[in-house]
Amino acid sequence: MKNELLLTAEGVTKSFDGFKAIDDLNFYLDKGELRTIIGPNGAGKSTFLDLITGRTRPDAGIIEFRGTRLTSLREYEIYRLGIGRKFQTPSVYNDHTVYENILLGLEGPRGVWASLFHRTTPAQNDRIHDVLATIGLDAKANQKAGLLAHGQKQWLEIGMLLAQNAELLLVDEPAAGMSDEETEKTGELLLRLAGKHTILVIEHDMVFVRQLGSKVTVLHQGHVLCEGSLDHVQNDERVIQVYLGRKGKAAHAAN
Amino acid sequence: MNSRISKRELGFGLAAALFLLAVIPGLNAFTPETSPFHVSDFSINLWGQYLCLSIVAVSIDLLWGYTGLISLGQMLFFSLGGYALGMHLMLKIGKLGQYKNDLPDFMVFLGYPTLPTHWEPFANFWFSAFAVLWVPAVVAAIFGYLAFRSRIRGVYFSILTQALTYAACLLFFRNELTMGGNNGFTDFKTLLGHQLANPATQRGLYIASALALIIVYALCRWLTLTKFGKVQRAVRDSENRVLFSGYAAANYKLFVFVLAAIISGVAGALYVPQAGIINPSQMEPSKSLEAIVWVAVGGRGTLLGPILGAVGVNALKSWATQAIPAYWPILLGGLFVIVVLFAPKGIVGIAEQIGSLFKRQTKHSKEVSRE
Amino acid sequence: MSTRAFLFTAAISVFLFSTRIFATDDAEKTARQALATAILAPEADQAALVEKLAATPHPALGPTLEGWQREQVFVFTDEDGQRIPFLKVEETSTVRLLRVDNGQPLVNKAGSPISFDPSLKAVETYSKLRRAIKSTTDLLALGDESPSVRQNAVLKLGLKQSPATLPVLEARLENEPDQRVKETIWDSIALVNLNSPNPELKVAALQRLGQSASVPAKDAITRIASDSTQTPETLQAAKVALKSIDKHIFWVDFFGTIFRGVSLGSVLLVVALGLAITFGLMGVINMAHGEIMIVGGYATFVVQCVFGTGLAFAPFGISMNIPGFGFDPASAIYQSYFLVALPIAFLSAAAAGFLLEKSVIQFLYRRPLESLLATWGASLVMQQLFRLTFGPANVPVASPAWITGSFSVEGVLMNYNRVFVIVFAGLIVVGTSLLLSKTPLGLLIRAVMQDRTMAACMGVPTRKVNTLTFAFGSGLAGLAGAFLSQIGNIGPSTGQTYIVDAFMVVVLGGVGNLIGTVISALGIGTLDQILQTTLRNPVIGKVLVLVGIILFLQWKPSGIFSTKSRNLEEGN
Amino acid sequence: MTKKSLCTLFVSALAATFAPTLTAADKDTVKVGVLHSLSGTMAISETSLRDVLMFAFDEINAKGGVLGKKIEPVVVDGASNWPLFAEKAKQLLEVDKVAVTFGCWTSVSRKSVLPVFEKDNGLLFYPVQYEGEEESQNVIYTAEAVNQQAIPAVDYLLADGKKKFYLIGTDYVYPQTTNLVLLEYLLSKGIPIENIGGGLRKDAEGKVISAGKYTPFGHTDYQQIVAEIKQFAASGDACVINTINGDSNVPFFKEFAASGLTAADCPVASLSLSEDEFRSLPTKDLVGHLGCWAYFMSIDSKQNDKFKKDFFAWLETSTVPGIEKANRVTCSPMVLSYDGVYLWKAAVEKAGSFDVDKVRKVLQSGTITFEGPNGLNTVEKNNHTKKNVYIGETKADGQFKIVKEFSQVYPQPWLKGTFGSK
Repeated sequence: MKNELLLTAEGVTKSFDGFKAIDDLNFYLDKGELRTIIGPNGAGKSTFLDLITGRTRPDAGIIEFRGTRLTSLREYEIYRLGIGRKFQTPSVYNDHTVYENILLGLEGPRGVWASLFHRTTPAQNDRIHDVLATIGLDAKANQKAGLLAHGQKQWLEIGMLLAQNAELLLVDEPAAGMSDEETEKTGELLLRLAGKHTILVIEHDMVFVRQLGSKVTVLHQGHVLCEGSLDHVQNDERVIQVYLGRKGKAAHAAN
Repeated sequence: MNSRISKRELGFGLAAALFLLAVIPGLNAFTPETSPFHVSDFSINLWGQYLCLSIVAVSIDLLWGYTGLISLGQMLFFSLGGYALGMHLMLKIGKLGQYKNDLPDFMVFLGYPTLPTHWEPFANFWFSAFAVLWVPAVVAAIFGYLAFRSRIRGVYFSILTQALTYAACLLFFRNELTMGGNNGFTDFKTLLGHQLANPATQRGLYIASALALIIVYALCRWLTLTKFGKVQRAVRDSENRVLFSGYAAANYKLFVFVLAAIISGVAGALYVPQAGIINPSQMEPSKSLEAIVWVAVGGRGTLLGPILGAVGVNALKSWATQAIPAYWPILLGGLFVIVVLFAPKGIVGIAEQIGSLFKRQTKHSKEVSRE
Repeated sequence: MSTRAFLFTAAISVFLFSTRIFATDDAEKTARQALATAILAPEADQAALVEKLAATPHPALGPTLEGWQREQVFVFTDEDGQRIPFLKVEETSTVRLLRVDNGQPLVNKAGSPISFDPSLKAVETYSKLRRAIKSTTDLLALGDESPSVRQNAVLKLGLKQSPATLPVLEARLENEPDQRVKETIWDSIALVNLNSPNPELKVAALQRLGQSASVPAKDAITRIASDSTQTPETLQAAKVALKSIDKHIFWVDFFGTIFRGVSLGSVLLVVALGLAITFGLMGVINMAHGEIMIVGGYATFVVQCVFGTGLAFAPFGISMNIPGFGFDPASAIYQSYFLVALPIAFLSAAAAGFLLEKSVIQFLYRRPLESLLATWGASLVMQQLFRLTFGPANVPVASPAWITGSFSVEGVLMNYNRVFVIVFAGLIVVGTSLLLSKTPLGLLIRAVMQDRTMAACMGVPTRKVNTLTFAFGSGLAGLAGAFLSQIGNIGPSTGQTYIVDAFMVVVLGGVGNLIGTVISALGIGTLDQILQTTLRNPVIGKVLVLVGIILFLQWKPSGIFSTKSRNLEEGN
Repeated sequence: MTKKSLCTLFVSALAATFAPTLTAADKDTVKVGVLHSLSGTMAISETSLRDVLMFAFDEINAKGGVLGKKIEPVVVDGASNWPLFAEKAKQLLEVDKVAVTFGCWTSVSRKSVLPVFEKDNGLLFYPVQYEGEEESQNVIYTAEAVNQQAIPAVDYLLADGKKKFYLIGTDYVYPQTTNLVLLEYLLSKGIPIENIGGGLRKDAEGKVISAGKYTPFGHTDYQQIVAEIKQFAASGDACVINTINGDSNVPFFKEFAASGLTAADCPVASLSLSEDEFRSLPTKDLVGHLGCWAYFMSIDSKQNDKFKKDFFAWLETSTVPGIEKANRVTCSPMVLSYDGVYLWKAAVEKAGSFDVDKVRKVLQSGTITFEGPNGLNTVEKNNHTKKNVYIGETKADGQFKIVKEFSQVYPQPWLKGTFGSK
């Protein structure tokens, strides 16, 4: 396995009012990899994404993306490096149409002046429809996003990341609140994208994790507890201990 | 808001523009006073002022309705624009003032022997006209930069804009600022060589105000069509998503804030020669809040709403302060509470609802008849 | 001036050796009768007659002379048409009427005391007469029981800088038991000696005044320092003395400014505390906070009227009359009206807050910007309701005697009402934080404020808690209103004066944090006063404070004490 | 569809604005404008002037009116809003076409309506003490000019042996100008500049151009300023010339009294406080402090007694909406308003016409007089009135005890630069 490292986090620590949400975290992600992070509530999963995307700043440690330090950049600067994020609760523009949502996500200049004199080229238009087709929302292009079903909003948000052509996709609980069928479709979507993009998924749903079949990192108390294939981590003593009584049942049920 | 301009919209827009620009002033100039269609000089002047206030309302809506920023200090920029032109008007009074002195009267009675240096360039009309644009813009840019950079948003932004206008109001009330103190500027005589007392000048100012409103309306309408307009509304609805989509939301907000300030400044500059006075009470926080009422009542997030609101509420005010002065504040306050609680989209929203209800019904009846 | 001074000196130098000499009945009687004559005399002669009294000053005249100045001397015409001047003495629960000519209570023929007739008009005074009275009482004050009164009187004599007063001062010095008064006498002697032809005496006087850092002497010394005909030694000594006085003034100003800053800060704190609850804890931007405060102010006004003669008002043209208890304004029970007003102010403002919450705010908890706008509308309505109820004019609320006046520590003047507000603010802060941390209600409030949804899931009656919290914050605002009535008048738009400042305090202090509110209120108050002294202008200081706050928020966007939260998402 | 509603609104609102022009004036009445703030911050003071004007109109109408025509008052509300004053003035002159207007209180409201009156050649009677430095052909100033108020007050204090003057006021044009004139006057009377307290304003070259301490409207924190006055007055013979406006006087006097300063040590001469303001001031803190006006309620004269009696009787039965009936007093601005109505009536009757030019010509002839509650008023050539000036000391019951009368003081609106300083 001699892959290029895309994202590295070393010695990252972050605390809120004395509570260490992230504690000396070391994490490495290869280019093109699909990775899943699991962990109990409060393990620091979302905080970790916040740290990568510049929403909060670490107290100590280094996070690098393709060798660029992220820790002093602002959200939109980090985005422009090619890191896209999907939030836990779907975050789309409810008052815009589905088409416009994708248009806003589309890669290209992001400045004020550029946006004033922007004209959508036929190529861009095609690209938007491509993305809409990929996420299965082509038929709803002119509908307001606020009227979409929960699962469709999740896909739309993923679609916005696709339009951006982000190198690294950070996907926070994509299956939350979805029906089984929708969850499976989401999994398929992510698997299709894997390879073209590097994807980091945070997930609770073990069925879904299993569907993804990727390498799994277990976070606990802001620290990496163990890494490896799903089977490997599920048999790890420490993981069982952490999940015992909480997710233990779910984890075993998935077996 | 439609993303394309339909022929119908264009038609109505042109008709309204023609009405404001040609019909009303025409009725003023070319019909005899006894004619039932005559528009009096008094009305022209009053409507000119209403149109200026409408421009402020549009600028507030640009911030509130389209970007989600409530500025409680928009009248500050209006006043700054007014003061910038007012300085020119003061200097043009020349020896026609009470003191028959080249200095503005208030400087004479405050004991200033000579014109302060920063006043001198305002003798030039074009310098003043340009200052109408850049003074509000610079103040807005500095404040906006600081506020948006440190992510002051929501109610915090509102409260700080209120503090800003309050501070400016206190400053301008001071006579030592050499801006006329509490009295402000008044007793204007001429503008570009035209007598302000002349009805033709007032008519000209009315037309300028109407033209400014039409241009501002068109500009804002165009903005809503651009990608900028989309980002702007995206900032309103989900600022985080915008940030994580790579847009520097602060820059967008700053741009809108400065643009709104310039628009308000222009409105102020047009208002002052028509009202005949500018003084710091225009900067009092309550004045800006009143302007927000116009937008809320008319309907935010639409461009027509604020204009209807500004004209409607002010016409109501002219009537109510005459007919039921003791109940006017209750009426205004009550109206505001009710609109905020029950009609967040204002008059336009209600009209749309009624319209869509009507449409649905006709559609329904058509379907029924088809069966 | 000097002839008059001579006249005084003659009489007083004797008198001052001991007041006992005059304590005979005869002397008192003569003096009293002379005063009675003066009171009954035609206006034109009164001043001269009072000045004559100075020749036979008698301490027994003091209360009457002072009463005359305060318009407490009246003339009673008895059955025989004889006019008898008397002094009205208001004591805590009674009013005594004392005859001027003999000091005995005013009685009718049958010997029973006469009650005061309110239609009587006080014997009038005018400034020339008042000055004559004043100089007589000043002399009497030299022999007063209270050291501070003597001190004042001695100083005034010294400021005349007339050599004729020297014997009087020296005589007083010999009899003076109090060290501080003695010091002042030395100062006064030195003041007189500043005009001495003897340069050595002059230099010594300058040294003395420099040492004691006498502020009243500053003008006199400045005159010497700028007089080039003086000897170089004198000029030098004057310079040194001035420096020392200026230094003293600097420190007095410094500590005075701190005190005034803390007192202003306390006013801000009292005003902002209610807001800290409603805005800070609940996130409700209540633009009607000022008006709710004024509800407390009006409540205080009404209570005061009820303790007095009652109140007639006409809301919406309906005449209403609240009868009063008719307590005497000088009585202790009337003076305690403020203590009764405090809880009533709290409750009435809380009730107003309750109504506001139920009618407007409860629909807007998730729409903070809208709550800002709707409450502003409510504030307009409330202002006009005040106007229609209590009239457009501001209403005056008299301060009870126990919080008027002042005392001085090393030259730093402290007003009782300012001290009161500091103590008052302290008590409210402690009370509020105890309520929040120690009571079940406080627990519920904190729970709801931290996570409304979660608290609701846990069975907390969130709507009830919201209402109660808002009412509590409003009640605190009512207390602030009660206090503001002691500083100025209460009017429909008084609340507006404070609203921007109050928001600034809360925003700067950090939302949801009482300690932050305290620190930011005191900080803003002190900074404001410091800027006011250094810039000698009350407005620029205020503007700079506002600009300072905006800049400070650059550095700490969430205020001095930010409650750190994992979830930075607001709104959205 | 929304565009259509815009058009309808415009048209209907326009129609509303035409409406007044279509109603013809009644032939037997003469329209007279009343332009005061009946709402907003100034309503407290100005409503009383509206009341006294309505009283004067009723009084005149009961006796047959002016030139056989009944006065028909057109009352408009300036709402303490200065641009609105100009708008309302325009309405009075252009829509209602009134023969004369009585109104304005603050200088800024007067300045705001002045261009309107000059443009439309209207006539305004202005009744409130003001800073002078103005002489419009369209305004008759029944008010006290600076030499009819501040200067007599200072003369009185100088005669009283005062040597140090502290100047404090609200930051607007009246205090600023008055203090500027007083600075020149005091210097001309040999008061050294260091004995003038409150602060000096200097121009770029360091030359003193004005003096005084100024606080904004509605200021409530006078701690620092009173501490300064206390130090200023420590060496005796000091006084304060107070031009603070309105309710800010309450915190000022409360602080002043609390600091131990008394009228005997350091009297305060207040130029903006009349009996009307005393109704809401802690008068016990003001006892002995001075006032200076062209009229005091306590003036003992037949005219004044009748005026007070009739006015209070009129109040009892008045049907003016929202009028305050309890605890009313009379004061100088009210009486000067009242005088103005009668001066106008006298001028109209002499001119035999309501025409502004003719009435003005008569007024400026110097022959129009009125013996009012305050004594004799004469309109002089400079559009100001000659009248008596009184100095009074405040009493605990909110009345003034008159201590000095300056008889028939000629009005001099232009004072700045007229005193050669020594």
